[in-house]
Amino acid sequence: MANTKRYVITAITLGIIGAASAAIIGVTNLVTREQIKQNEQNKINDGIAEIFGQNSTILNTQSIENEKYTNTVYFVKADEKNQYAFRADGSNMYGKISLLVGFNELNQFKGISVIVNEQTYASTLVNEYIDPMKKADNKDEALEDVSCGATYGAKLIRDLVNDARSVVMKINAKE
Amino acid sequence: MSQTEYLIIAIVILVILAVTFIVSFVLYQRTPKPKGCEDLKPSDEKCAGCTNDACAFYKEKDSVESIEKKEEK
Amino acid sequence: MSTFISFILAIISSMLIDNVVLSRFYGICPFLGVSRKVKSSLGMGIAVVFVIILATCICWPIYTYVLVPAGIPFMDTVAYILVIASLVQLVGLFIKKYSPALYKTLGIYLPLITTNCAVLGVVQGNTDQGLTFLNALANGVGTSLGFLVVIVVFSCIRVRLESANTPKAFKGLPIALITAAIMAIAFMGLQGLFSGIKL
Amino acid sequence: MKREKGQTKKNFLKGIIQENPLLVSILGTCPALATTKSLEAAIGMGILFTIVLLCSNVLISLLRKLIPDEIRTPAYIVIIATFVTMVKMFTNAFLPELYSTLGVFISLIVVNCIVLGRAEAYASKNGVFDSFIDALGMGVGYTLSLCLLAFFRELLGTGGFTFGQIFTFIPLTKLIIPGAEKFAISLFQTPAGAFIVFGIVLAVVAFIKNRKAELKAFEAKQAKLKAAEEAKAKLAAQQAQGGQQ
Repeated sequence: MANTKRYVITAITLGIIGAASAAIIGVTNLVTREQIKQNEQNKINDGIAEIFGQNSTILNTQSIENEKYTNTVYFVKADEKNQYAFRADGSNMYGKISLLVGFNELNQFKGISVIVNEQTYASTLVNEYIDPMKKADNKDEALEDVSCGATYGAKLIRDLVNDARSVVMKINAKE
Repeated sequence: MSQTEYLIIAIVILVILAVTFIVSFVLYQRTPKPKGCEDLKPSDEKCAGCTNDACAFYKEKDSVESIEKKEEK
Repeated sequence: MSTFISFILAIISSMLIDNVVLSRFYGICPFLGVSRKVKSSLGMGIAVVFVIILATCICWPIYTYVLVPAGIPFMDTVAYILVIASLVQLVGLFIKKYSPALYKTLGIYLPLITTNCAVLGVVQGNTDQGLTFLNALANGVGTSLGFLVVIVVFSCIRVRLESANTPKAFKGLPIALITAAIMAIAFMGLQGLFSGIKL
Repeated sequence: MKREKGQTKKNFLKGIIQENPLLVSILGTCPALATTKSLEAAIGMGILFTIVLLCSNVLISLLRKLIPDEIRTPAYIVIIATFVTMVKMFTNAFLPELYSTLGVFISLIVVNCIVLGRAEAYASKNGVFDSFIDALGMGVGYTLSLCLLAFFRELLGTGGFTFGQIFTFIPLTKLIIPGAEKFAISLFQTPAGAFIVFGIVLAVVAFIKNRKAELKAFEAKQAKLKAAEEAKAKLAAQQAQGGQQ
């Protein structure tokens, strides 16, 4: 008799602990969910400001479905021309990276900025490939010399930029 | 499959995980040590460097040493 | 064919270049504590390899197919620690019941693996970095083999360290840490191996 | 239970000096080596660790009579994992830079040997207030030792300290010793440097411990010598009295 009583008490205490922990996590989730979304949005706004200059505003966004991921295109109004920025996600054996790739109204490659960089060698990827692209004044030529490098890092960036270019082409064609 | 159904499935899986952990934990404690290993005391050769006092064998080691001390007295 | 090459490269990269103990710092507690005798560290290494591979195979699907669609990706740590702990207990149960010989060598380390930072570190790292399943598996295999290699090599050095006449204050752990630093420098040399690979 | 006068003070100081979790009982070394690349990250890690330790110690000592003995460890693991998830979500929301610099090591607090060790060794046996003080002492002791490691690693590695990268509400300040940048040994920013600094710090702690032990042994010998002389002197005095009678 005492045995089953002990089991009942154990089960109840574990149930209480489980319910209490679920409640704590639920409440913290409700409190922090908006803030985390806000942080994400801030990162994207900073990225767009970096590519298109400070006075750029986001007109509207459109989400694109393709076989790999669903991602958003940002229609940006910067110095009176509506330009496009596409957020491309990708990962290789070192980890995930998501870039915001900007194109001006003539579909020329305008700029790039890193939103999420979870790569193990995060700093080497940025120093070797992304910074030279940002600094180079002729953007398209900078894009070429990065994408000809055949290392894993360059290959990943080239794929992302090409993804972005194809999506923006499609949208432009439609309009 | 809307998100709430996924949520219910996720909670059920988490509860199953917790229950398997507790059941296996209790079963592991209850199963007797294999025949040849009753005397597997945490000899110093294996446990010397480890300072993880949360480990189950650590407590046995203390009890083993306390028994030896009693025998010496 | 190229996925097979990148799989092998991913294993070697997380085994030697980005070694779990010497450059990512997961699993220092068992690395410093248990590596006195070569045989005991080999036992510990094999137990960790076994648990890491099983844990990666279970935790990655749980994250992508259960937690993310349900909208609660923040519950990943709780789920992983439950998976790892129950894995350790189940493996222990299995060993206790069916193979006393294995229990004699490995039995003492199994409860230790739950508090081993390497296992949870790898599993959590896989999903935080958003790796695909193949890369996550390669990361798991490479990391555990790297852990095994480093812990066995370190225990060989440490056996000889006991007899070396180190200054009194450095005896024991401090001198082991300095040798680990030298090993870390050696492993750092391999850093640039893959960034130049032409694929 | 009679509370001795200095018990809370001793209980608090125990965590910092006698039983410092990192330098004396050498627990929780994984985050210690990894997050001490910069002083700010070490402070951040210390604060997060102390919060988790405080919450879990208090809750565990509250429930210590309810949780049956046989399944203590699983219940503790679940409680600690809950608090770590909570802390992770708060840092992700309010301190995103700290979240990205520490990365995986916030979730590694769950498997930190100190948290489970303190829960099992202390919180499951003592009252709520004692566990709170013990957790506070352990947390502060761990944070101080992390800052000690980070102080040396960042000073030697970059020649100075930068604040404001992680806690962005502080304006970005760089306290660089003038001219020290040229002599900065960047090895200390790499993992190998972490091992070296930790080894040397442990050696210094061991040296202090040996020195204290020698002092005590020396004093004990002195005391024994003095006691022997007194005994001889008393013996001589008795013989002198015996002689006079």
